[in-house]
Amino acid sequence: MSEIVDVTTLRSWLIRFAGDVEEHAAQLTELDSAIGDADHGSNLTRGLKAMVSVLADGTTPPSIGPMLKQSGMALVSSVGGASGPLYGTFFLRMATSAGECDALGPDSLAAAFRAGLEGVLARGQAVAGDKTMLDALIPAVETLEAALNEGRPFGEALKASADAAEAGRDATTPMLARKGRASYLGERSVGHQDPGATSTALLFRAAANTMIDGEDNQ
Amino acid sequence: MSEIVDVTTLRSWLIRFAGDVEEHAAQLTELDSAIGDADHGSNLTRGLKAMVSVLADGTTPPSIGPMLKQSGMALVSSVGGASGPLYGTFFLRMATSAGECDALGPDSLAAAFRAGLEGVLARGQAVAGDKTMLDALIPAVETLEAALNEGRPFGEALKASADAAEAGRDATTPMLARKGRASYLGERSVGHQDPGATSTALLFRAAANTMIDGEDNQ
Amino acid sequence: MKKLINAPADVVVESLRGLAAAHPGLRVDLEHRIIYRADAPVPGKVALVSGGGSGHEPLHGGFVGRGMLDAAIAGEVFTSPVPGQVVEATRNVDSGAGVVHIVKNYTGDVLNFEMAAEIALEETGIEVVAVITDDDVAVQDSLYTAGRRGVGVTVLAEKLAGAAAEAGRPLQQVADVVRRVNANGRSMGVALTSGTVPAAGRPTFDLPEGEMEIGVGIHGEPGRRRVPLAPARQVAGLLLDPILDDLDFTGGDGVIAFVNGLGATPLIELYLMYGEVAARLEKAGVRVVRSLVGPYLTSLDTAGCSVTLLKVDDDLVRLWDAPVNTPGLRWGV
Amino acid sequence: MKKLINAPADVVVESLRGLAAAHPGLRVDLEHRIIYRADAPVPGKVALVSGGGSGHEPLHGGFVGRGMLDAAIAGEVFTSPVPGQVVEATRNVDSGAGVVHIVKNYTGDVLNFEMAAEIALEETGIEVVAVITDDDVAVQDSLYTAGRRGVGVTVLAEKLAGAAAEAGRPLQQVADVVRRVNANGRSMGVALTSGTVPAAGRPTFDLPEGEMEIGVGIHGEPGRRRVPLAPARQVAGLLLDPILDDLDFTGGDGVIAFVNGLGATPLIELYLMYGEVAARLEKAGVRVVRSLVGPYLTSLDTAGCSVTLLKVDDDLVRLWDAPVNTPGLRWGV
Ligand SMILES: Nc1ncnc2c1ncn2[C@@H]1O[C@H](COP(=O)(O)OP(=O)(O)O)[C@@H](O)[C@H]1O
Ligand SMILES: Nc1ncnc2c1ncn2[C@@H]1O[C@H](COP(=O)(O)OP(=O)(O)O)[C@@H](O)[C@H]1O
Ligand SMILES: [Mg+2]
Ligand SMILES: [Mg+2]
Ligand SMILES: [Mg+2]
Ligand SMILES: [Mg+2]
Repeated sequence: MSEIVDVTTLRSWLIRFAGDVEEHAAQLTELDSAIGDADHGSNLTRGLKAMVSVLADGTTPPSIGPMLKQSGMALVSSVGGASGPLYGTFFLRMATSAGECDALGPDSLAAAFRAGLEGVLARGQAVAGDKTMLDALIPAVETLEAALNEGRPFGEALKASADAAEAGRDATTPMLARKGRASYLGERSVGHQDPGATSTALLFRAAANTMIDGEDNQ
Repeated sequence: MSEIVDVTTLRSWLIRFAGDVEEHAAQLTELDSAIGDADHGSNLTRGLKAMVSVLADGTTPPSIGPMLKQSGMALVSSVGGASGPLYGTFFLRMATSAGECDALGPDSLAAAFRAGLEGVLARGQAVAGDKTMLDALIPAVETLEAALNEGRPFGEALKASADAAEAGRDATTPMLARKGRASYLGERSVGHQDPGATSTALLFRAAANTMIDGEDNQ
Repeated sequence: MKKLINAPADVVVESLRGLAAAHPGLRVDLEHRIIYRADAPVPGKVALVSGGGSGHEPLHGGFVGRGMLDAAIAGEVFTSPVPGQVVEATRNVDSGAGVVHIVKNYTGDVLNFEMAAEIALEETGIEVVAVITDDDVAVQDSLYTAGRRGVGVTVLAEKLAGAAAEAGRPLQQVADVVRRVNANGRSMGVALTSGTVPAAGRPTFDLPEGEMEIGVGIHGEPGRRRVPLAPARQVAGLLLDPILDDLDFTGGDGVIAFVNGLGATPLIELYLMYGEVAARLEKAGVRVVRSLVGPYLTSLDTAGCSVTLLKVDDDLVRLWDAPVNTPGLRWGV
Repeated sequence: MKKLINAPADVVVESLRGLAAAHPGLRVDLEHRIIYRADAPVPGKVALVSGGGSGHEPLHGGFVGRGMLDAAIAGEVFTSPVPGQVVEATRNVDSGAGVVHIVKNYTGDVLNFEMAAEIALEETGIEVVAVITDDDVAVQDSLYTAGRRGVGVTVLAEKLAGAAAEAGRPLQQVADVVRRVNANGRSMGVALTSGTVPAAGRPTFDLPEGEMEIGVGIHGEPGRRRVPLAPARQVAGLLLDPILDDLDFTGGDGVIAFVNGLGATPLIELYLMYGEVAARLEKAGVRVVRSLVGPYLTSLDTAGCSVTLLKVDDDLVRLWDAPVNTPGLRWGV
């Protein structure tokens, strides 16, 4: 398998993510209705549709940074909820990290994810354990970094990262929410899986599914 | 039996009417809820309570006109619905007709009723057949006058008058309301007995029951 | 019943107590349930008095103040005040220039105000001119019936006649403004839910989830007909068409368009309805020169709205724009 | 769901269309869903911008005009606007004197306004100072949580900072007024019923006949606890006690007391509640110097109310009394 992620692959990743979210929109909204305001599924679906239509139109720039920037701006400009600026910032910071290049190696991709994560931390002022998307995002990024550091193959590292995101997602259930709308529930937020962590797990599963050769469209 | 109605008897009549209305308050309100605003029972009960407390307090004037005037004013000052000014006017006009006297003979009583009726007609601008209290009031007064004209005994005439009021009350059921709140219902008012005619029938039955010797408290 | 109240019997007085506390510029007589502008009687000015059953707030108590009413009389919920209250208010606002009573056409209100005017004249010699408003096209009008109900036009009449009185016009001219407004104004309402009279404790009528009552009154009186719930665009037609059929509102100097909330319908919907009404009027060739949108004549917690159109001339537009300073309507001051 | 609307997706734009039609003195950009005062940017004046999810009308669009906001941005129902809208509004109201953003403390609003301020600075060099309101004592405040929600104080802050801007105060001083108001204001609300989001079609939460939710937010967020329905007198205590526990409102120059309707509660009840609040404050030794009663910050068709207290000094009272001319608040003009 190739260890290089080019523009086309990244594009596939984003489009795959959009499709997966649309498929899980009802579940995401259902989770948000338990501890939020029942719109995470529709918020993301709306935003990702806007993103996909930017990616799909002929003017998509050929290099990675600008493409991710357009994607992030599309989200920011169409969601309106908390998740819009957060996911938007994630892609915008990835864009800055990647810059005007045509392909990313594993370490550059991990660095871009790390930059995205730092952006979400800075934007949302939440920390691990607050029962937010960070509880999937942080383990996903850290696991990818660790696996690459240990010299494991790229494909394996991506899968480990997606697994970690899903484990992190599951771990949000017993947490008490301290950020976002769910925090108003206090104790009553315990026992529900966080919708944002759920969508973030989809993002990393989509990465594993699209960035590993021959695994697209599985 | 005596053919003279003195202040005490008239007072008994009014108090008996108040008691009968209170007893039938639920029915009156029920009738009003079908074609009006569900308050005829409580309106009259409130007003007649005020009237009775005026009649009961030591300052009740000894002569008929002033007593009826106080009674009418008590109603006018405490009801607030359509029935307050109408019943109030009835007693106020009776008061003017009776004047400062201590007892009324049959013809004077009939004249007082007639004055009261004219007052209600003038005040409410309704006519027979409009499905209002007039549909009990008009036959009651006309029957009394006719019976006395025919020389029938006072007691018999009073009973005929009360019977006529009740027949008039029953006759309101098939009528289409043209006055008061019931008129907004148009066709839908047909098939319901008028609450005001129902209370007016109580008024004339109370007269028969109190003005005929030995028939009080039956 | 879900209401922010204490005992149902105390609702009117306790609400007036709050009104008094919130508006030190008003004088509120809790015993007689009368709201006065603090400076009444205003020397030389014709006084304006209105009132009726409670449950329609801000009408009438919220419309007391400079440029509108001198006094408002509050009856029990949906029950006309008694003549004694009206006489008391009339006596306390008359400056010698006479008093106009604005009375909504309901038998109870008409009769009680009528007796009050008679008593006021007899006992005090105060000259009272009563004008009745009856603008609700939902009710078939006829010489032989109680006639149309007085609804939305009453708000406009109180504002316009109030301005006329403030401008120093004499008694008959102020009364004439009310008559002109009533003659040139028409209304129609729709209820999506029934309000609940506190003393009754349950909704006045049942209105199933998918239905609405077109042509409803402001006391839960039945309307012209019950129809399936419809989009706002269609509702605008159901309310406007009978109004436009009843009086020609095209041409002339235009109209004041008034979309009124019945109590439980929030502003976001009222503005949306106003948008539909305005669009429909434009199509019908009716020119809107002024507008009013909000809950000004409510029916307790009824969800729904009414639409009122008033044909105006230059004089009425000037009176509309004149300063008014009341809790419920305020501008130019 | 019983609402005067067309398609749920069109509610916000169609309501704005009605607002535009009813208030020719405003300029409404339907594409960006921004309501502007017609004369913005006002030369030399600091501009005030606020916004948030729709469903709270008259907040914020109804508070645009002289002496209050220069622009209001409308998001979808209960959904924050996006940065692009905020940037557009900011750009169009800035006269060079800078722009204050008043943002209610909800994560979505805070993040979207924050990004907008960054973009505005970067793209246009406009100086933006954002101030967040977070006055809802129902939510336990903490450095580590999303913190208190911004509710009733926002209305008062928009009025008071609007007056400060109108008076020519510079950017930081206008922002300081918002900060002072937020620091000295506290709110608490109660819902008797749940509102219905048009797109959802059914009430956000179930509230059985005999119960109410104390400490509820303005989007149907849960409150501190669900308790049996209680008389208004007790409800006043349930709302006021946590406010008075949180901040000392006695002494000083007194308070502005604000009883706000949540959308489906009519004025007769709001005034009754105000009477209870005023009585309780008097007992507690809190002096009310100004008041506001009405539905100013609603939550769609929620039945219920909120109470806001604001400690004021002479300066704030003067700013309160200063002229304001908006659809939702108007005096002195
Ligand atoms: N401060 C924050 N930092 C990180 N993530 C957050 C924060 N606040 C909320 N979130 C995430 O956003 C998700 C909710 O997104 P969404 O429902 O789209 O927005 P909103 O809460 O505005 O309706 C939550 O499940 C949570 O994961
Ligand atoms: N114009 C009228 N003339 C005579 N009686 C009338 C008139 N209008 C109404 N009524 C009577 O009044 C009764 C209703 O009285 P009530 O319910 O106490 O007053 P309201 O209609 O104000 O609630 C009706 O049943 C009818 O008999
Ligand atoms: Mg959400
Ligand atoms: Mg949301
Ligand atoms: Mg009745
Ligand atoms: Mg009645």
